[in-house]
Amino acid sequence: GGQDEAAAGAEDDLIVVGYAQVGAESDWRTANTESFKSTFVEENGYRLIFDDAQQKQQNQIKAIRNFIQQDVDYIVVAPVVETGWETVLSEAKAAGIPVILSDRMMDVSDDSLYTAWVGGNFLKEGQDGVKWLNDYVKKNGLASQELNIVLLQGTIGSSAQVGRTQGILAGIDANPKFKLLAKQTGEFTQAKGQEVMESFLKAYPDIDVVFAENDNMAFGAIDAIKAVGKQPGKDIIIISFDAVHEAFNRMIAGEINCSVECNPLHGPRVAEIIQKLERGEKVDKIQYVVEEVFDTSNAKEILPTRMY
Amino acid sequence: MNPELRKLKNAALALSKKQLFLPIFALCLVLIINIIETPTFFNISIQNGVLYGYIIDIINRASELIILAVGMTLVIATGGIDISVGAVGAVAAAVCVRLLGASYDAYATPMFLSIGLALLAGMACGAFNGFLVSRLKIQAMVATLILFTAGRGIAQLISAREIGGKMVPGQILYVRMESFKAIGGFLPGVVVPTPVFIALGVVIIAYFILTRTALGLYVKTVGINSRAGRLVGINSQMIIFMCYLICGFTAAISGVVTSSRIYSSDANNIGLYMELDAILAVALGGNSLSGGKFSLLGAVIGAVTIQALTTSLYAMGITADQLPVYKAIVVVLIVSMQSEELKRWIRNFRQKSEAPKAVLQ
Amino acid sequence: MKIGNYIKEKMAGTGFLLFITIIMFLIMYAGGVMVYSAQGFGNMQTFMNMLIDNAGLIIAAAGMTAVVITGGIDISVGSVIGLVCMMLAYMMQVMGMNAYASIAVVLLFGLVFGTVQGWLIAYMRLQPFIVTLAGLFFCRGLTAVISVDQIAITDNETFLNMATRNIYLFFGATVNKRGIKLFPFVHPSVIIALCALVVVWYIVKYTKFGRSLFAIGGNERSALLMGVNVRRTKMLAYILNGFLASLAGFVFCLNTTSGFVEQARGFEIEVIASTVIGGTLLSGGVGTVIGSFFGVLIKAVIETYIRCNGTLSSWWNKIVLSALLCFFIVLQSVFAAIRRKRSI
Amino acid sequence: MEDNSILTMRHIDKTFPGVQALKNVDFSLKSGEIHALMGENGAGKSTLIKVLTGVYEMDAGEIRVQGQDGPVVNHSPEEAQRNGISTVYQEVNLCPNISVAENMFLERQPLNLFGGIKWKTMEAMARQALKEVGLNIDVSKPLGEYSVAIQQMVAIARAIDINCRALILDEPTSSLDESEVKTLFEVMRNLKKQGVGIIFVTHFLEQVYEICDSITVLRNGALVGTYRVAELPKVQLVARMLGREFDDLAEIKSVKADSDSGSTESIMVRARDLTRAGMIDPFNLIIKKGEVIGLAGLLGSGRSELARLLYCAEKPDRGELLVRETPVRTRAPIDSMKLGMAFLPEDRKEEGILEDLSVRENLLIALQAKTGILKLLPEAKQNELAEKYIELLQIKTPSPETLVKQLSGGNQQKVILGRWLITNPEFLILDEPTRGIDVGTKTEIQKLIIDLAKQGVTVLFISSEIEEMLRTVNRLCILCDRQKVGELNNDDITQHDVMTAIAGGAQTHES
Ligand SMILES: Nc1ncnc2c1ncn2[C@@H]1O[C@H](COP(=O)(O)OP(=O)(O)OP(=O)(O)O)[C@@H](O)[C@H]1O
Ligand SMILES: Nc1ncnc2c1ncn2[C@@H]1O[C@H](COP(=O)(O)OP(=O)(O)OP(=O)(O)O)[C@@H](O)[C@H]1O
Ligand SMILES: [Mg+2]
Ligand SMILES: [Mg+2]
Repeated sequence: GGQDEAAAGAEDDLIVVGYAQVGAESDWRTANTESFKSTFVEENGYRLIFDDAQQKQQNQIKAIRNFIQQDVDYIVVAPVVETGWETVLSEAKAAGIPVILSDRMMDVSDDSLYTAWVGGNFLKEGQDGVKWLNDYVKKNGLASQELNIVLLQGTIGSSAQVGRTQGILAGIDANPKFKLLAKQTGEFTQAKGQEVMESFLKAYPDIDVVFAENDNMAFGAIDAIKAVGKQPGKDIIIISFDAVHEAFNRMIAGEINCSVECNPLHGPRVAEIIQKLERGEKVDKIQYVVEEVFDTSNAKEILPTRMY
Repeated sequence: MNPELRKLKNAALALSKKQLFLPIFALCLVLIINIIETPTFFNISIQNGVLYGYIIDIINRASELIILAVGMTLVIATGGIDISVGAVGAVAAAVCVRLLGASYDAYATPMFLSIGLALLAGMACGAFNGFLVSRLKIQAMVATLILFTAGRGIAQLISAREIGGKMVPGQILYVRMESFKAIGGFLPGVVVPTPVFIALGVVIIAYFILTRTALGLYVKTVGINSRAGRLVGINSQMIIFMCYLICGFTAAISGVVTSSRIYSSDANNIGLYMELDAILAVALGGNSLSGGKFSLLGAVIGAVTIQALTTSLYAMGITADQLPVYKAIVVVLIVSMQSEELKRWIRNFRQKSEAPKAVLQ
Repeated sequence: MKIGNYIKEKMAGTGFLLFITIIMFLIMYAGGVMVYSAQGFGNMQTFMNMLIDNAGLIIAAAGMTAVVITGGIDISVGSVIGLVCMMLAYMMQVMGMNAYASIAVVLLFGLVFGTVQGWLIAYMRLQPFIVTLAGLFFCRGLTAVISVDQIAITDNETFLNMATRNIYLFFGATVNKRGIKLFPFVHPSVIIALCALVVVWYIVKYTKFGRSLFAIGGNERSALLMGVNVRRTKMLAYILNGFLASLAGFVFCLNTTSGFVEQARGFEIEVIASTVIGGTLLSGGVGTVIGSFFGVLIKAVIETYIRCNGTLSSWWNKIVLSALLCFFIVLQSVFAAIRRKRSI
Repeated sequence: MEDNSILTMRHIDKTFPGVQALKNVDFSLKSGEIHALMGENGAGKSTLIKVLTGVYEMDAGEIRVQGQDGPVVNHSPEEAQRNGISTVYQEVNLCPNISVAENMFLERQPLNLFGGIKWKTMEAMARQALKEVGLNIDVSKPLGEYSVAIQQMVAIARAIDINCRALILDEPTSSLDESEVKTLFEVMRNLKKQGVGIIFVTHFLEQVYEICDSITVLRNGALVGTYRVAELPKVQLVARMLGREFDDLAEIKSVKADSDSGSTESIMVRARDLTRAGMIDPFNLIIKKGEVIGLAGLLGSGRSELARLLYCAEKPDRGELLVRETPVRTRAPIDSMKLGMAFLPEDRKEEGILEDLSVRENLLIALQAKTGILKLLPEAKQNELAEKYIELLQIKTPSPETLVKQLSGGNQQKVILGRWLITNPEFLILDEPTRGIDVGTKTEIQKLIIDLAKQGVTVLFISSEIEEMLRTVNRLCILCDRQKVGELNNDDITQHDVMTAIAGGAQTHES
């Protein structure tokens, strides 16, 4: 009704962006939220409507419907899961609101339902992890010997898990010297990671390498390893993902050998896209954020520059 | 007259002791299956100065659950339920870790002070629940639902870390001082994990209070018929309130232990879904969730059973996400084993039934 | 005058809680319209969204009400819904089954599952909470057994049509910034939900079975002595609920068109909460299906508040949400207390 | 199967853990007869009925029902109803949460074409059926909002309304008073005319002789015999029941004679304008130390409420209460207990017994509460006290550890009485203490009351049986329509005087 237009009129200059965030389940997520909140501020000509889905897809769907009613200019979604967006995205489309995805991909019947996607390349991250291991063994002349590897997977079905697992397994298969003993989910949490690692250590006395699909599980694994009197980082090589603040401390302490970055700072990137769209330019659908690999060698100097 | 009455009484007592028989039996069953599956299951060795093996794992990991079960048993005995224990644990953990601070060489706050305050926080939550249930007569499950949701929010709010000059909540805070890990790990020179001692302590104290004071009797009374209880001079509201208070306290203890295990406060995951296991433990202990009679030891055994189940299923290489299927089946088996109805059927099967039709129990 | 009497009648007995629930809803909704009109709270569609978003919840809550009235509880609904979504997704997407066939299968599953739980509770006299807790574990696990991947339903035209078809109302249209005229609409899921609601309401209020539920909840022993077939009735209650849970799952799937392990985790809590907000006593014997419906709507309103606010961070979201919930429940209990005084 | 007998039971055995409730009992009911089932508390009356109606399954024996050749076994009350047996069980067994009408027509609701319940019709039918038992109440209200007595009448109305060949009434009159009993008897006579057979359990001998044709006596679960009423004088009946010669009236008279001397002048309790809205209007009351005062009145006249206010089971709206002339601000029952009060509530099931606790715990809970949560009574003392009072009150229980819910109705009542005696109170409030108690014990209790009075204990005694009160009390306080309308000193006044007093009170109240 009239009020809407009035309200809209008052802030015509501001671009209204609705961001449906997953939750605050990890430091990575919090950093990601921060990046959006600090990017889409009035100074830069935006008004951000933030919605936290508490890790529940149905909440996110509700949020998007609400954004449509709030008549935002752009909807940005960091999907809880990749699937199940047909219904609500078609509603957004009917209302003519462009949808931009962040972090996770969406698996929908026609991909005109969303305009662009910004995020990390989990597959590549996985591959980078193994690549680092290959270099490492070459450097340390271990290339000749067999390496027994275990894999702590993330919450099954999350695209980080899917992508990284895929990348890692591919890498392991590629190298005949690498032998995967077992893989099990640690649900991205430290406690579970520790519990699973304990059972691994009991089942397989001679583990050489641990891949942990996020840092928190790696922390758990480290404790489990210490508990059996081995030295994480020396007796057992630990490779983790995300590269959160704490992970750097661990690399400096030499407990984690390598952590592959998963860059949460999507805000600026999304802003770019929106600006392009405002200018009516064409944007390409898939846009990866830059991600690096850190290890014990460079952890110390990088740490101060980290935002999360 | 007297001596034979005595006999009858002893017989009755023996029967009431039997109440624990089935839970224990169930536990043994779970363990026995293990030997068949994994022969090494009962091996206990000493590795770098501490006991090591599945059994130790079970007892160690069961500790938090046992501690929770103690509080939950009381709450359930009053005819209530507390689904907020997990979240309350997270709050306590957050308070504790935030106070301890994140440095390698010294705590921001002395360890015992911060733990004490954490426990206080837990009791505050318990008091809140107790107030809603006993004073405002709000249904337990809904009353505790409030902290079940809000709790984790509060915990996140508390666990804030300074990033780029401003405090950002919702972080995972880490404690670096080794001495804090002792609570969830090992005391120097002790081969048994500390949580086991803590759990033991909680159980013993609770047991002592329940048997040396009339609290146990009062709780039963309130759970059976609080109106009648009031007329014989029992302050039902007070008793109920106390039970929730205690429950909050135990929740806090388990929260602190967990946070010490991972020497961090992970607001989202500490004690996640623990409430369900705690309730389950109480039930596996042969307790009725509708209040009244209760058995503390039963609940403790129940708790151990659950952990034994989990650990052994892992040992059998069942993946975490499929584990619930087996858990469910075993649970159903155990509780049906304890069901009056089954006993009756068996009795009928053997000979004509003696007891009144269970329809009326 | 006549209305006055009518209200008095409603105020009497258990109708009272229902009455205040409805009043509260109206007040809260009006408040929302006033405060958040700029956020489009006043739009017809906002209300429609409450129905669309919560179609599954409405059905599940109706079923839960029936069970809770007997003094029981079913905390397996969340997992059942998760499992049903996974089954649908798997059957249609992976096995390429026909939509109607798959729906029939899951509804049948609901019946069977309800029967098993009902039998264990009514005939084995196991505690409802524990049996359904096992049910919760079982279904969640089974979901993972079927598949640990996220399966999106993207190929099955029939199903997607069901999911995305809009049924328009021809009034209350709004024009958005981009000048697109939007008529308020609902999806078929809402129609299904409302039909289910009415049916259950009728069953509970107007059938022998329905009334026996209340008798059992009031005093199982007396009900038995009065000639109620307690066991059968209880079992039927859980069968009904099992079926409705699976129906809710289907409706839920229409909204999310996918299946994955974490689907609808913790949903049971929402169901129970809305049921209780709707004035149903978990101690049994008291409750109305309509009440539960309004319970759902009240939850929806509270959530919409928070969405419209649009600044709350994860933690404040949790805290504010439960604070509002707390406020409401306390208010309700206060009213109830006042009334208790009055009646005596 | 005999000529016109509706149902016959032969060689019925029933054992519960610890007790054989029924030993080889025979029983038969003819059409158009009212058959009294008599016996002490715990004799097995209710059990026999429950076996007959399929609540319990019997261990041995057979039941035959007219029209069915071959023995029938009722597996549930539902089935019994289908076999034409309708029952009012001891204790009200209705659902408090659903409306009166629903309680009456549960499982028999009038249905429309779509299997939907016709509410209006049902409520009309309910109103009609209740008129028959002289009850005129709002049938759409939840049953729980009415007093025990009314609930009892509803239960009876329900049983009668189920048209049946055999009607079973297990102690229906225990919570009724004269007028209701009269109407009930009217109804029973009508049914009798229609050829219905009625089993009638009661502990009121007069009632038996007023309405019954034949009597079956049980003792300790065994059949003593079946007699025509005419052939069995009261005294012998009692003798048969107790298994010893016994003349209650004589004994009591003698006791009563010297009981007046018990009262002294010092005042125990003084109530000034005590009141609670909807329960009882403001009243003044003075109770002297060591006296026995009775409250007389019709149903819903406010006797229980008056008692409850004195004990502070409910908080008064206004007025003040003085105990030993010192005003008290009692807030909860425990405070009253501390002042030496004790209160035996009217509703045994809802406010009395703690079903799942043992007899011992039930006996000692009050004393425990009085001693405080921190001082748990030592095991030895508990057993000693428990056994003492089990003997004193002759409570029939296999052991002190038996769950109290497994005792017979009357024995449960004794347990609660014992619970309060153990606290040896100075002011004992008894609301219907003899409800469901057999003749023998009843007189025991009456004597007990008087003895207590002698020892200086003050007693407030409520009973729907004016006879009984006249035997025990020094002073009667008359209530009517929730008002105190007068007092009578108990010197050779008759039941009639009391009734007129009540009636008079009613008139003054009208004008
Ligand atoms: N459910 C039960 N479990 C165990 N024992 C029982 C049960 N019900 C009754 N009894 C025992 O059976 C005996 C007979 O009980 P019953 O209720 O038939 O007595 P009654 O004749 O009805 O006495 P009253 O006049 O007090 O009602 C009693 O000793 C009682 O303890
Ligand atoms: N729970 C209740 N709800 C509503 N009214 C009640 C309730 N309890 C008692 N009353 C009313 O209070 C009045 C006094 O009840 P009370 O029970 O004291 O009567 P009474 O003299 O004890 O009769 P009896 O005990 O034989 O039923 C009655 O009119 C009754 O209807
Ligand atoms: Mg009886
Ligand atoms: Mg009374």
